Amino acid sequence: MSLDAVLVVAAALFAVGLYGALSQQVVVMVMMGLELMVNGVLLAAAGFWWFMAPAPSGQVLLLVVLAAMTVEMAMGFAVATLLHRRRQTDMTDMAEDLSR
Amino acid sequence: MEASMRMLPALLLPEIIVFIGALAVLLGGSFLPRRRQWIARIVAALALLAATAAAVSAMFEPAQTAFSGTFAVDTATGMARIVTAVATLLVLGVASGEIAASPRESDTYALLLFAATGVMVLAGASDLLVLIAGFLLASIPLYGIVGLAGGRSGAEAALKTYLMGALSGILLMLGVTVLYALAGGPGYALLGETLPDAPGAAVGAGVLGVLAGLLFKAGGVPFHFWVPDASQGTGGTAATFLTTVPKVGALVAVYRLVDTVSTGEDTLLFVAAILATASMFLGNLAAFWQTDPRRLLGWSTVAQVGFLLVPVAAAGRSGLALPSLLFYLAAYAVTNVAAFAVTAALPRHQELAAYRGLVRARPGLALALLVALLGLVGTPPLAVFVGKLTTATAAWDGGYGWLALAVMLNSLLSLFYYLRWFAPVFARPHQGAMGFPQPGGAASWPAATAGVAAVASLALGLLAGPLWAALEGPLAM
Amino acid sequence: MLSLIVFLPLAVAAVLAAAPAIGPTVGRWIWVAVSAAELVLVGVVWAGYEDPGPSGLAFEERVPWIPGVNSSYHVGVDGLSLPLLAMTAVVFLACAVYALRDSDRPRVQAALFLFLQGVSLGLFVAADLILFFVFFDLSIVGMYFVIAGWGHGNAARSALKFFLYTFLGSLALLLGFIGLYVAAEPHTFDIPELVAAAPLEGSTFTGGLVLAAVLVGLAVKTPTVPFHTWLPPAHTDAPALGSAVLAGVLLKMGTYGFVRIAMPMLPDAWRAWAWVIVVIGIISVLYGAFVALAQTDLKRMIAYTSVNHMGYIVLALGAVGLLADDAAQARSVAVTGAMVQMVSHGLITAALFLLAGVMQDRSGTYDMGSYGGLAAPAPRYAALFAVGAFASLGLPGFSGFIAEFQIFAGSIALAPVTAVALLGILVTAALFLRALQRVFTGPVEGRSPGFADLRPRELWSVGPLLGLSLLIGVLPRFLLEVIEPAASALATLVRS
Amino acid sequence: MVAAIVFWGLAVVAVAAGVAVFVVDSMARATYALAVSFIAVGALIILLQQSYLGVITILMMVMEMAVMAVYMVMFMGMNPALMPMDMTHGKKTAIGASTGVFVLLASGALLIPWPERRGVPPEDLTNALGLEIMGEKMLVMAVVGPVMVATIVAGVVLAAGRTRYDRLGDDLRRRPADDPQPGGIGR
Amino acid sequence: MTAVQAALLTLVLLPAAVGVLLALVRGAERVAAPAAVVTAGLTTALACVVAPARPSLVLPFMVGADFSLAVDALAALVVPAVAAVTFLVLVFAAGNIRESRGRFHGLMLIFAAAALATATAASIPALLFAWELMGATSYALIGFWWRDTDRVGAGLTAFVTTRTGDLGLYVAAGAALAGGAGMALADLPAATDPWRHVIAAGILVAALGKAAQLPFSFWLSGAMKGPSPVSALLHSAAMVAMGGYLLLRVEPLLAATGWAGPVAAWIGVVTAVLMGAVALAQRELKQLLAASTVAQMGFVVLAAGVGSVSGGAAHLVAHASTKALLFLAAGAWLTALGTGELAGLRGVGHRWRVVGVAATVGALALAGIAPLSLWATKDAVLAAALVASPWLYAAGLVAAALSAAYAAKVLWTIWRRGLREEAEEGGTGEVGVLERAPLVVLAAGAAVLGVLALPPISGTLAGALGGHGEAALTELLVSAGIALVVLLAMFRWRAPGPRWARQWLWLEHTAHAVVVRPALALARALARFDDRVIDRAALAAARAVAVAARAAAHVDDRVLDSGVEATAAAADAAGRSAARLDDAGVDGAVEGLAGRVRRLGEVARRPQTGAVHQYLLQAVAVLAVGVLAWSVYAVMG
Repeated sequence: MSLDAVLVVAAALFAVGLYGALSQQVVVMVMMGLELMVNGVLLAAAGFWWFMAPAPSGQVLLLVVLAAMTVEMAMGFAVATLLHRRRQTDMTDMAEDLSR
Repeated sequence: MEASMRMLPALLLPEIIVFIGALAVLLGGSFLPRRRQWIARIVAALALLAATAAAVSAMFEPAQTAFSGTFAVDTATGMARIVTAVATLLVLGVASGEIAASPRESDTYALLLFAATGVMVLAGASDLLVLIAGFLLASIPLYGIVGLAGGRSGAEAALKTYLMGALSGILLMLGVTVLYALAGGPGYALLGETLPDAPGAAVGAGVLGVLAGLLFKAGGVPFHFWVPDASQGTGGTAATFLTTVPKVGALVAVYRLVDTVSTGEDTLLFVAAILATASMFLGNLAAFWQTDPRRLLGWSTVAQVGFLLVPVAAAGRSGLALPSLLFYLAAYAVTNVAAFAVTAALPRHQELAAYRGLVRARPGLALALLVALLGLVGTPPLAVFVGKLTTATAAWDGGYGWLALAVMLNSLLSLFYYLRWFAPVFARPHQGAMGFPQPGGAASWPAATAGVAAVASLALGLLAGPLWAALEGPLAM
Repeated sequence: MLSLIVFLPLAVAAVLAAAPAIGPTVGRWIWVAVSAAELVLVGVVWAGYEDPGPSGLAFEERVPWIPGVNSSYHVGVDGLSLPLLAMTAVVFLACAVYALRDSDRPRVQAALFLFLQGVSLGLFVAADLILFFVFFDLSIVGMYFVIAGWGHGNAARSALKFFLYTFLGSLALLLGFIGLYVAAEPHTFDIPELVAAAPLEGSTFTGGLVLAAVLVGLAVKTPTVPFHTWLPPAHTDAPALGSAVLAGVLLKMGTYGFVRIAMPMLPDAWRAWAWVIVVIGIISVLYGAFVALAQTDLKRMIAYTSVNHMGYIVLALGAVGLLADDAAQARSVAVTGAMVQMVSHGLITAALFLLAGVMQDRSGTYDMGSYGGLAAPAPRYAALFAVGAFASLGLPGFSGFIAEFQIFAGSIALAPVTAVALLGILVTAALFLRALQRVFTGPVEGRSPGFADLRPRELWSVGPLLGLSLLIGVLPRFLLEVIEPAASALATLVRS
Repeated sequence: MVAAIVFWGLAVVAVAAGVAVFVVDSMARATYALAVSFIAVGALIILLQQSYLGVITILMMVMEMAVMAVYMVMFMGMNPALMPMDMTHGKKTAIGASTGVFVLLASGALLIPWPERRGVPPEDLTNALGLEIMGEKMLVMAVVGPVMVATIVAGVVLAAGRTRYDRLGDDLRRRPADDPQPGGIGR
Repeated sequence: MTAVQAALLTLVLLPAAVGVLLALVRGAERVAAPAAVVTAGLTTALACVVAPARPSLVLPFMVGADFSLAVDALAALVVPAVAAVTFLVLVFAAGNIRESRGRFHGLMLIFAAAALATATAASIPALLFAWELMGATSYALIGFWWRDTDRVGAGLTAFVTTRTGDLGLYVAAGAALAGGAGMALADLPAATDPWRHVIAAGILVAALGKAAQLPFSFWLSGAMKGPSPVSALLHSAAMVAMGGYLLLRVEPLLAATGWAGPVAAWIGVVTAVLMGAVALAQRELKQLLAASTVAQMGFVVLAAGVGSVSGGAAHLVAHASTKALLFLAAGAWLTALGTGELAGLRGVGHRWRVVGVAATVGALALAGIAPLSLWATKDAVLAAALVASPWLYAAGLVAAALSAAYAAKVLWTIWRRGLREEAEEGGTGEVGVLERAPLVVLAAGAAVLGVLALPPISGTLAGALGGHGEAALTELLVSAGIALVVLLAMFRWRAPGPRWARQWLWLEHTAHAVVVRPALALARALARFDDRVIDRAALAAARAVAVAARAAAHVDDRVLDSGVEATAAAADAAGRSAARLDDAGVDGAVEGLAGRVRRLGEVARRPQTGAVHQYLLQAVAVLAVGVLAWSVYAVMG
């Protein structure tokens, strides 16, 4: 276990999440992708904290990231609901009226 | 050191006032009958006025930091607070016509105030963690504001805003994580000390990640995509707000970050210059053939972010950089509000061509629009002119002469599409064209707001001198 | 005093624009009254003017504006600006008189023209680059509305082209100003201070770039070839008053910028690029003249002669920067000639455009082929037009001769090759005479029958302009005495 | 050695579960896969000596996934267990982009000469965290509070189609409230 | 200002002022003729006053370029002549001109004033001022009957052609300024080299243009379309004569350069010969006289070239009288008979005896018959020419013979029997007393003014002006003999009419072919160029930018495109819509620079596909590229 290893795993999680965010049509699935990206960030933050700067503020960072993830997801559900209510869809591809 | 360790919560008085105002509007609003929600509006306005007063009085204090150096209270923060509060106040003016007595009126005001609080926090943050928190506080209510209005397209706008925001928030956190690791802590003072010795590539990744989040808030390239869509899709109030207020905090934050990180190394300045150029060109060119006035304005704000990023490229190199940024922010805010307010006053006119002959039916509104658009072009002596002049000067002074050239070139490009809008306004109306609503009624609030903002835009330009004197102060670290 | 001159029309314009209650007749007369008052005020300034010495300013006023960038509301006059100030006042008064019968939104028109008058006068008294730019840009905006609002033909398009093109120029100019500001130590936008500081002295490259930016900006406004293409459509589609002001006053802003900004502040670069400027001047002269010769539309023709006439100015000012030993007098003569040409062209071209407006007024076309023998139904019109044409082609007895004689005497003394441009005055003569022949002589045909002769208001607007040109042509001393000291100071500055 | 084995094991689980999110053919399974991935990461965080945060992560994510599952059943109007799905777009580009980003990040992680560790971890991590929150980083948490409030407000107003005026009338005096599904305390 | 200086100023200003008044004030028709005559009379008197007093006057004008007027010996001789001829011509015109009298007399007075100013000008600005004014007035006078387009066209030709020469004066002014000797005409020889040569060349060209010497001669042919009094004044004392006069005035300068004198001399003598032939070929009286004027002026130019100022001045004055006489006579017949064709003038001498006799005196003088004036004056010039070069002298003799020949042609016509009884349509059939009286005076002048070139006056004149005192007796006899022989020979064997010279050597055709038509073609080409090229050059630049942008976008697509198809479709649609816009020219207002940038606008909008996942993709891609670039930069340094 080393910093490099942790970071590579984090990068993999991040990349997988990015794939999901880019490829999924259903809003909730996109959100899952984003969550995976946050997952990667979390892991990276934890790795950085332990291997490079084990100060208390690093733990606060983790906490903030967790909180951010939570609130963003909450908003995601709300937006998905809104979309569903107003447009009867849960897919991003069904919301492409505004362009150019 | 001792001073910076203290909490000094009183220094955050404006933020606290706005937040408490938001809570008051939220809770009080739930007891108000639908048609008497104007009371909530008044409460919100009072909170903003009080915050403005507090911010102004704080401007007379020397620059200092609060909460152990995590929040800077200096000229930049002060000016950002004032602009945020005043611009939000003007947005309330627009809202008074558009969403008065709608079921979500008071909720919207509460969200506006929450977001304004977040913008202020963003502007003053001198700690990466506070920056994240401020980003969230500024973003999350914004999704609500965008989604509340606009029906079908409003939902789409909210979705796009949300997804862009979530992604950029993640990138922001990634960047913060990297920078934290490199510096060993999230405080700006620490960043400034340690980053110059850190591996350049890692610093780059971190800084660009943080910039990604801030650019989303500012609506700059490459995180601008949501801006035109949201401006067009949502309601007038929300469009006015989202193109005006978040930029204030975001750009001050960008400046703070760049100023902190770029000591002794100018890659970041160059990046800022590139981003500025990209925003200017993309925003202006894309605005060329828009037919929806609000979408056009949305693109124009993308371009304006480019102009606003110009002084960032001169951070630390020119004494003009910070004052010109702050001045431009103030000028931009009032001018942009004026333009959006005109569209809010004519909600049914969603084509540029529909504005034909406006000057005969509504000369006042036409004049306000003219001032706003000429202002955005940068015609003297309107305020944005002074902003453009000083930012371009700062860029040149800071060693980026070509950026000044880009500013001029883009002003020319922008003239073209603004002309596409206001040329019909002054032309003879076609037979059988859609008429214009008579003055009065609900739409008189946005019209009046447009007038006030236009006058403010002119006054800011003419009275640039005294204001400028107030802007020349160092950043607190 | 100068502030009063600048802000009186602006204030009245604001009142006129804001008060729909003011009737059309009252509006028109207010316009005339204010323009007359302006002329009187300028007359008072002229009477009280004493030469302030090299790079000094008379009637100086200064109030800080944006102290952060050392920009202030700074105004003053000297021998370079006073004649233009007076010319502007005269041209605008003539326009006001000419418009006494116009019925198309007279109140707004009056407001717009008073606004334009204010900014034009303001530009000529500005002693701060930013203030200069403010007025420069506002003149474009004002003129845009004049063309778009009162023009005919394809006015919207011409106005758009005008706006975009000249705005491009103004931005280039602003870029140059910023360059000057950045280069000056301490940083400032104040014109006298910049002249004293002579920034970019010795730095050929940056100096050249800044000069290029300033030159492009001014060249568009002047306009010189190849930046002139906005001019013909703008003139063709503009109303008579708009053309008169555009050609009479607004074009001078470009050449005035040369003598006020480019030459004194960047003498090094000016010298280095003098040949280019001379060549551009020569090309403008010849090109403008030849293209004018081929026109069939009277107004377009006059527009192109503006390119030609303004080319003389560029030519003379360029020649001043050329290397020639011990030719101080020739330099001074060339600058003086250029200044006189600005005044002269303002008066004469304004008169010609007003006269062309009569044509549009009566029969709706400027096409020269549509007329013939016009001197028969409209002898006064013919006479006045002939006088204007001869004045414009530089006949002695009119101001144009005083200008062109000095321009050529000075330029040829400095650079004999400029004699090539003499061809311009020949072609100009030919084209004006051809136009006279086509329109006014021969059998009465086309739209000429029934063409009403000049009305008093037209006579009294055009007549004084040509009269002044005649006065300057015969008794030039009163004008030259104001210009010469400043011109020789400038000439010394450029090549000390 | 044991730590390394555990680490790699968890890492493989985390990433594999992450991949599974987008491979499985129903949303419900995707949700479970995501939960697994998070639990693995939480465990990794514990492995990195931050037990408190690791536990929090696991708890929160499990909760969140539960919410997500419920949510899908309630709002998406589809049977999550049975619905086979391939609702993707631009798959190839997405794979390219994410691969590129992975290469970029991983090579950064491997190639960048990360600085030496600065300082040592405090004795009692959780205590230090608490002190930090109540001390130097108080403002962060002070702002996160309003963020929560704002989230609740914004989330509710977006998600709820009906407003208090729909329930209680324009003057808020209608009693009982007009709810599609009456209920609540005291009703 | 002394009284004489005032008189000098009045001499110039009086006719000018009265002229302007007459021309501009409506209702001056009735008083115009008397007022003009009185003014001219006063002017003549003033001329006689200032001639002996020799005043000079310097008015400040421009820096280094004063407006100076002076009466020196040369001017003292010429100014009264100009004034007197003007007076006489105006008297004639009072009887001859019957329409638009205000305009006519006004312009004539201005013309005369300009000529007087030219004659008295002592500095280049003053000279140029008067010089150009003279040209412009000549335009107005030649085109006096403006309803006939060709007359106006002739005026145009005259003005433009002479102005071509005038450009020389502008050059001379510049050179004088550079030459350091100031702009006073008398100081010009002191200018430094090479400026002195430039000045001389400039003045030479200007003078040749006005004097209608080769190759400018053709304008004078068209100038005949003006009223006869105009021709009389223009040819005799005013414009054309002033060309020769200027060369006499700057003779020291010509001499100082070394080359200008011979050039002038040769141009003069060649003109005299060729234009003599042209005159001989003409079939219309006024055309003949016009060519003769050019030829005679050739002698004056020759005089200036060989330094015989006194001879040239004498010839100028004598010629003024002679030619005014002949033109007035021609004008009288033209008015009376409505034709100027020689064929139509057969025997007019019999019908109007006074006119006929006076014209005969003039024609004989023109022929160089002793002892009439031109015989002596011409020989004074030729004597100097002989000193310079025998070839010049020989050519001069040929020219003299030719003048005798065409004079004979005139005489033969007017005294030949067989006048048609009826005047042609348009003729008045009568010659009034006002028209006859001046002829008598002028005839006297033509007869006796030769004394100026004969001892003892010639000596005095040569002393004052410079030049050779007198011609040798043999030379006088030779030329008198030649004139007589030619005259008689012509009577005996009808005058030949060389066909090649009838069209004025095709000078005007040549000028049209070589100068005018190419100039107009150039003008049209440039105008087309202006409309089609310059106006769009800026657009081309913009288009280049657009192409670059499209190329960039193309690369962009490759790198980050999620849907190549979508982009291609978008590009296609954009291109089609742009093309549609182009074709239909819908958005007309939007052409110009901006019109081409629209493509850029389309390109800029392409990324905004509306699909949010593509937004995310692009944002991430740009960021990734940014990070990569930064890293590379950081590693590379």
